[in-house]
Amino acid sequence: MAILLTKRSKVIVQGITGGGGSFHTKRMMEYGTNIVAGTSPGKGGQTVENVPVRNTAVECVEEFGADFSVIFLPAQFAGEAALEAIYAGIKTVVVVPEHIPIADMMKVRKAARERGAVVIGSNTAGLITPGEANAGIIPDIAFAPGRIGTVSRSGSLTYYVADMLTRAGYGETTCVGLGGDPVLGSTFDEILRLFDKDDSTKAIVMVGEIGGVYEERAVPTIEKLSKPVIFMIGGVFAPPGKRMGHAGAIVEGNLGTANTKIAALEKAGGYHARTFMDIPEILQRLSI
Amino acid sequence: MAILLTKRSKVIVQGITGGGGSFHTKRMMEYGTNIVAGTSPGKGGQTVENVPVRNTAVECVEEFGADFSVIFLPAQFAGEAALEAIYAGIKTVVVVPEHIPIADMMKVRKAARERGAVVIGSNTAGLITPGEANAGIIPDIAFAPGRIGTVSRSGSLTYYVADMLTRAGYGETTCVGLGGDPVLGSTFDEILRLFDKDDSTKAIVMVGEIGGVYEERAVPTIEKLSKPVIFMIGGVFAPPGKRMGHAGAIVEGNLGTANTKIAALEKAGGYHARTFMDIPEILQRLSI
Amino acid sequence: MRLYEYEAKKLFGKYGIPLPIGGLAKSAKEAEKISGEIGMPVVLKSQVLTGGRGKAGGIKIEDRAEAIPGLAEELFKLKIKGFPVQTLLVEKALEIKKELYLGITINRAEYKITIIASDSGGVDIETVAAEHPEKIHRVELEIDDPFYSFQAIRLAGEIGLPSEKVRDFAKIALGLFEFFKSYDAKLAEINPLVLTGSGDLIAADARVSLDDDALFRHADLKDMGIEKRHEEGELTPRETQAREWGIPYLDLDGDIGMFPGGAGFGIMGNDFIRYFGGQPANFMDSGGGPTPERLSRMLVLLDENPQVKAIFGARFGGISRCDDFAKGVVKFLREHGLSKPMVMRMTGNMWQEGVRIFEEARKESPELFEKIEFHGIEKPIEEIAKRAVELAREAG
Amino acid sequence: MRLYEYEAKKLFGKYGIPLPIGGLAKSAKEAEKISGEIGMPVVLKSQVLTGGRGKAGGIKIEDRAEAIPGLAEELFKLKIKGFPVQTLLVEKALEIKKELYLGITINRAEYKITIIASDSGGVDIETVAAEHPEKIHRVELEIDDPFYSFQAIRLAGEIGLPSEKVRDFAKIALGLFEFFKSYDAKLAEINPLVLTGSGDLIAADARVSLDDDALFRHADLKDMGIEKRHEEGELTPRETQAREWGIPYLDLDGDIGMFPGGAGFGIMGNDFIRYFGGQPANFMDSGGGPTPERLSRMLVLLDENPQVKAIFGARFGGISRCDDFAKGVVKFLREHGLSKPMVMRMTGNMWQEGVRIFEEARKESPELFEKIEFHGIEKPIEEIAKRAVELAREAG
Repeated sequence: MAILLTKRSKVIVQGITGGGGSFHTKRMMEYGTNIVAGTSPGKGGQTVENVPVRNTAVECVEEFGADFSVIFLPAQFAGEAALEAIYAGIKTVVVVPEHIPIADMMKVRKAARERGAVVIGSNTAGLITPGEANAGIIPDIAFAPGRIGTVSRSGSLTYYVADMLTRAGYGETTCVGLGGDPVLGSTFDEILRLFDKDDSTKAIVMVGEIGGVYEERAVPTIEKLSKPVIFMIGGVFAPPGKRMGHAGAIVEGNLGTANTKIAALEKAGGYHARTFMDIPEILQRLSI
Repeated sequence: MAILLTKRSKVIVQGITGGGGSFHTKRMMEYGTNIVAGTSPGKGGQTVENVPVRNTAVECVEEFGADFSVIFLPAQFAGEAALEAIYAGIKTVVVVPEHIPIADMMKVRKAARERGAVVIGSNTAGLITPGEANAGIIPDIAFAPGRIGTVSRSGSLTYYVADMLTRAGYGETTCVGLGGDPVLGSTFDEILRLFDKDDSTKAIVMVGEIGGVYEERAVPTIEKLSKPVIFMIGGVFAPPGKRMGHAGAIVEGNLGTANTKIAALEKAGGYHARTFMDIPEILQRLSI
Repeated sequence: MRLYEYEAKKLFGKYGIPLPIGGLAKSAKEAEKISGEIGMPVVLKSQVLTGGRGKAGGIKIEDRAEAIPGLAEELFKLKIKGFPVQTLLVEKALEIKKELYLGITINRAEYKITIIASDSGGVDIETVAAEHPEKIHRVELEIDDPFYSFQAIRLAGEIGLPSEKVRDFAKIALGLFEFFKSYDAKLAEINPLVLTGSGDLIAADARVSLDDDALFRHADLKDMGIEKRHEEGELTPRETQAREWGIPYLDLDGDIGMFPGGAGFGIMGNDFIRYFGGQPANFMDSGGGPTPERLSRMLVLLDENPQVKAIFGARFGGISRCDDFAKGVVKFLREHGLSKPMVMRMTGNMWQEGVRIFEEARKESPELFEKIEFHGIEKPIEEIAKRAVELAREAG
Repeated sequence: MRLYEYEAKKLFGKYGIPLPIGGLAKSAKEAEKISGEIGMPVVLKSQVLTGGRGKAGGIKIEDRAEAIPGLAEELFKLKIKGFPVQTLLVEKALEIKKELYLGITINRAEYKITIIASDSGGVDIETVAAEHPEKIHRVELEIDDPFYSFQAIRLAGEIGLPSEKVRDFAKIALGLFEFFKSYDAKLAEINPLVLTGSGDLIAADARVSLDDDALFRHADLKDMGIEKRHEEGELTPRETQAREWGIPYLDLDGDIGMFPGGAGFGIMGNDFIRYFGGQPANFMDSGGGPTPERLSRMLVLLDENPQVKAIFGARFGGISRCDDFAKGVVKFLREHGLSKPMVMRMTGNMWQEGVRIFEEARKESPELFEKIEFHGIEKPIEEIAKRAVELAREAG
C-alpha cells in the first residue's frame, strides 16, 4: 500500500516532448512507473520513448484512463497545465517546475479543492512509492519499500531522510516532496491525513524549514493523528531571512522561526529529530 | 400566506435617495410595506421619508434585519447593487431598472444561485402581495387579497391580469413580474414552484410572450405541478421579430413563436387564456 | 447592436485573429485601386446589416482586374433586404481548403457563455445543428469562467483539425473569446473560418452583435466610429419619422391605431384587436416612463396616418405615471388636435391626478375632447379593445 | 521584488490613486528646484529598498525653502541599513488630519487575497494588529473574486470614515486592488493614507512588492525602468561577486565553506555543522540544475575566502544531476585548483556517471585531487559533516 501513487497509477507526463519531460519519462518508466501517455499541444500522435503523445490531458483520460500527471513545462505554462489536468479529472497532479507565479498556483489550488484533486508542488521533486512507482525527478537510489511515510518541503531532504530510513532497515511507504515555491498545492496537514489512513504506514517523518506557516498549520492535524510524527526543521541557525512585508506578517500570523516551529510541533505530540541519524533512534524508542 | 413578500418582510430600498427611489418608497410604505431602511453610498446617516439611509446593504441587514431589497438605481449600477444585496445575505432582490447589461445580470443570477437568494428582474415592475406589501412600481389599484398567484414577463400584463382576477372576486396571493430584460434573475419555473408550495395559492396564472425560451423551460415544472396553470402568451399576431443571430438560436433551441409556446404549455397541462376575460371562465370550469 | 463585417474585423484584428488582406471602398474607383494593390483574385463584399448577402448577390469573387469597376458599380446599386449597399469590403480571395465554423454566444436559457465549433463552416450553422448535431461541438462556461487554451485545443481536436493546427485554432478561439468578453458581445461568429491551401487559418467572415445596454462601458467604440445604430432595412416614411423621434414603431396593414402603455401590453393589445376581429395599423412601444412630449408624438404618428380609422389607447400606470400620460394626451390635443375617433382606458399609478388633468383641460376646451371616449378601471380592457374595433368599423 | 516608493506611486497614479504633488531629485539642486515649484512646506524622502527610513533619519519635513539644499545634501550622504541614498522624492507636505492604513497582500496560509484597513495608519501595522486587533478590518477574497465597491465602502465604514468620504476611500481601495491584480503584486500598501485638513484622501506613502516569478507578464515595467533588482543592503566583496554571478550567497562568521546541493539541504547543512560543533563560513544556494560553470564558481568563492579552513560538499542529484556536478568540480580543479581540504558526498541521479568523470579526471591528474575526500551513498551525510568539522579543526 501507499498514498497517492502506486504501480497501478496511470501516469501521464505533461510536456513529454521537452528535454526534462522525455529524460524523466524514461527514468520513471525504468523504475516501473506506469506511464500511459504524455501531452504536448500540437504534437498529438507522436510518441516519446514509445509513449503515445496527445494534444490534451482530457484525451489521455478518455483514451488511456489516466489518473495521475507529472508536469514538466516552463513555469509560465505549468499553472495552466495543472488546471488542464484537474479539469480533465486527473486526481493527482505533480508540478515539478519552479518559479510558477503565486496567482497561478492559487488558481490551481482552488480548482483542485473544488474538483477533488490533489496537487503536489510547485517546485517539487515529486513523490515516490518505493518498489512501485516514481513520479517526478526523485533519484531512486536511496529508497526501499517499507513502513515509514515521509513528507518534506525540500527534495534533497526527502532523499536524505529516505537514505537514512533505508539504511536503518525501515524503508518507506511513500515519500512526498511538497515543493519549495511560496504557494503549494498541498501542505503538511493534507499529506499527514493521507498517511494516517494508509494501513502500511506505521510512522511519518515530516521535514519542514523556517519561513511560511505550513508547519504550524499542521499542528491541529498532528494532535489528532493516530500515528507518531517525527519531524525535522531546517534553519535553526539560519541568518534571519527576508520577509514579505508588514501586511503579510499580519495575515499569516507570527511567521515562526525554526525554534517556534519546533516548539509548536513538539507540543502537538511530534518527536523532534535534529539530524537524520536521530530518526531511526526515535523509531526504535517508539518500538516501530 | 404568499410567496417571497409578506407584511413581515423587512424591505430596503437601494438607491433610496434618488427620484424613483424616494417616490416609490413613499408609495410602498403607504401600501403597508415594511420598509426598514435604504442605501445610498455616501449618504449614510440621512433619512428619506423618515426611513434611515445607510451606505451599504450589509449595514441594513445588521442593523435592521433586512431580508428583502428593491433596487432603484441607474442601469450601470444596478447589477452591482443586486450583488451587494445578495452578498449581504438578503434573500429576495427586486431589480426595477431596465437596460442592465446582460453580463451583469448573468453575474447576479450566478451569485443568487450560489448564495440561495431569489432575484426578480431586471426591468420588472416588482411584486405585490395584495393587502400586505408592495415591492417595486406596481400600481396597487387593481389588486385584492385572494387565492390566485400570478407571474408575468410584463408589468402591465400583471396589472391587467390582477384587474380581471379582482373583478371576478378571486383576488391574488402574490403577483410577480419577472421583468423584460433579456436575462432574468428568476424565470417562470422557479416562481411556479414557489406558488405550488404556497398553501393559499389555489391556481396560477402565467403570462408569457414571444421570444426567449423561458416559457418552454417551464414545461417540465408545469407537468409536475399540483396546481392548475392558466397561461396567456402575447404576440400571436406580432410581426416576426428580430433574432439574436444563428449561434443564439442553436444554444437556446428552437426559439418558439407564440403558437409553439402555446402548444408546448397546453401539452404540459396548462390552460390557455386568449384574453384576460378567459381567465375567470377557466377558473370556474376548474371549480376554483 | 449589429456591427458591419468590416467593423467586426477591425476589432477581431486587435485580438490577433488572422484576417484576409483588403480594404474598404466607398466607390468603384476605390474598389479598383484596392484590388490593384492586393492583387487578383479578390472578393467584393457588400457591407449591410443583414444576413443572406451571398444569396442576394451581394458578394462577388473575381479574378480579372478589369472586371472590378463594373462589378463594384453593380453592387453599389444593390439593395439587400431593404439595406442599400454603400460600402464594399474588398479582400484578397482565399484559397479554401476547408471551411470551419467558430462562434461564441450567450445561452440565456442556461445562463452560460457558449463557444461553438464545427468542421462544417461556410453554411448556415442552424442547418448543420439540425441535420448533423454530431458536427456541433461546444464549451459551456459560467459568466466569470476563463476560457483556457486546453479547452480550445480540445475543441480543435473535436472538429478534426490535425495536431499541427490546434494551437493556431486555439489562439483564434481565445482571441475571439477575449473580444467577446471585453466588448460585452452577445454574438461573435467567424463563419467560415478558412483553412487555406497553405495551411493558414483565416477569418473569412465576421459577424458581431453587441449588448446595447453595455455600450456605456466601451467608449472606445465611438472613437472607431461604431455608435448605436438602427438595424432595420427599408423604412416607411412614418417609421423613419418615428426613428428620428426615438419611438419603436412599425407600420402594419390594418386600420386601428395602437397607442399602448406598457411594453407587454403593446404586444398583447395587438393580439386582442385581432381576436375581436380588428386589424392593427401599427406596432408601437411607449418605453418606460415616456414624457408628455413623446406621448404627444406617438399620437401624431397615428393621427396623421390616413390608413388609421380609429385609435385604441391603454395606460396602466406603473413606472409610466398616469399624470404624465394625461399631460401628453392633452398636449397632443392642444397642439395638434385629434381627427380620428379614439377610445382609451387609463388607470394605475397617479390615475386620480391623470383624471384631474383631463377634466380640467376638457372644462377649458371641451371641443378638443369630442372624439375621445375615456374610461377608467370600471371597464375591463377587452371591452375597450372591442369598442376600438367597432369604431374602426363604423368609420370604415 | 520590492519597488521604490516613487516607482510604486507612479503605478498607483495609473489606477487613479490620489498622490501628493512632487518630483524626483538626484541632487540637492534638483531638490531645491522641485521645492521651489511645489512650494513649502515639503517633505524630502530618501528612496531606498528598506523600511525604517523615518527612524534612520531618511525623511525630513521642512518649511523654509533656504534649508532644502542643506537637508538634501545631508540625506544624499546617508546610508540606511546599508543602502546609500541616491534619490530623493520631494513632495508637498500634507496637512494631516488623520492617518489611515490600507494594504493588500496574499494570505498564503489560507490561499486568499486579503485587503486590510485600519484607522491607525502611519505607524507599524504589525504593532497595531498585535496591540489592537479590533482596529484591523479585512476583506478576504478567493484568487478569482472581484473586489466590489460595496465591500470597499463597508471597509471605509468599519474604520470610521464619515459617510461623505466612503466613496473616495472605495475608489482608492478598488484602484489599489486593480493594481495589485494587474501587476501580480505580493504586497501593496498605503501607509499612511492621509485624510487632509481639506478633506482629501491622499496616499502619502507607497510600498509594493511584486511576484518576481510573474514579471514575464509585465513587460511594461521594463519600459518604466522597473527591472528585477537585488534588495540587499551593503554587501561584502564576496557577496557582490556572487551577486554578479547570480549565486545566492551570504558571508557568515565561521570557517567551514558550505558547498551544498539542493535548496533544502543548503539550510539544513548549516544546522548540521553547528550541531557537530563547527561554524559555517557562508550560506549558499546552488539553485536547481546548476551548470558546471556555476558550480565551479561556487567553489571559487569558497576557496578564495581566507576565512575558510575546510569545505563541506554535498550533492544528492535530483534535477541537479551528479554528472553535471562532477563536471563542475573537475572544471574548478583544473582551472583554479583547490587550496583547502574538502570532504564531499555525491549520490543520486546519474551518480555512476559522476563517479566515472571524477575517476577519469583523477587518473589524468591525480595531484588535483589530493585535498579531496570523496564519498558516495555508503556513508550517511552526518559523518561527512562531522568530518568537515574535524578538517576545519585540524586546519585551524
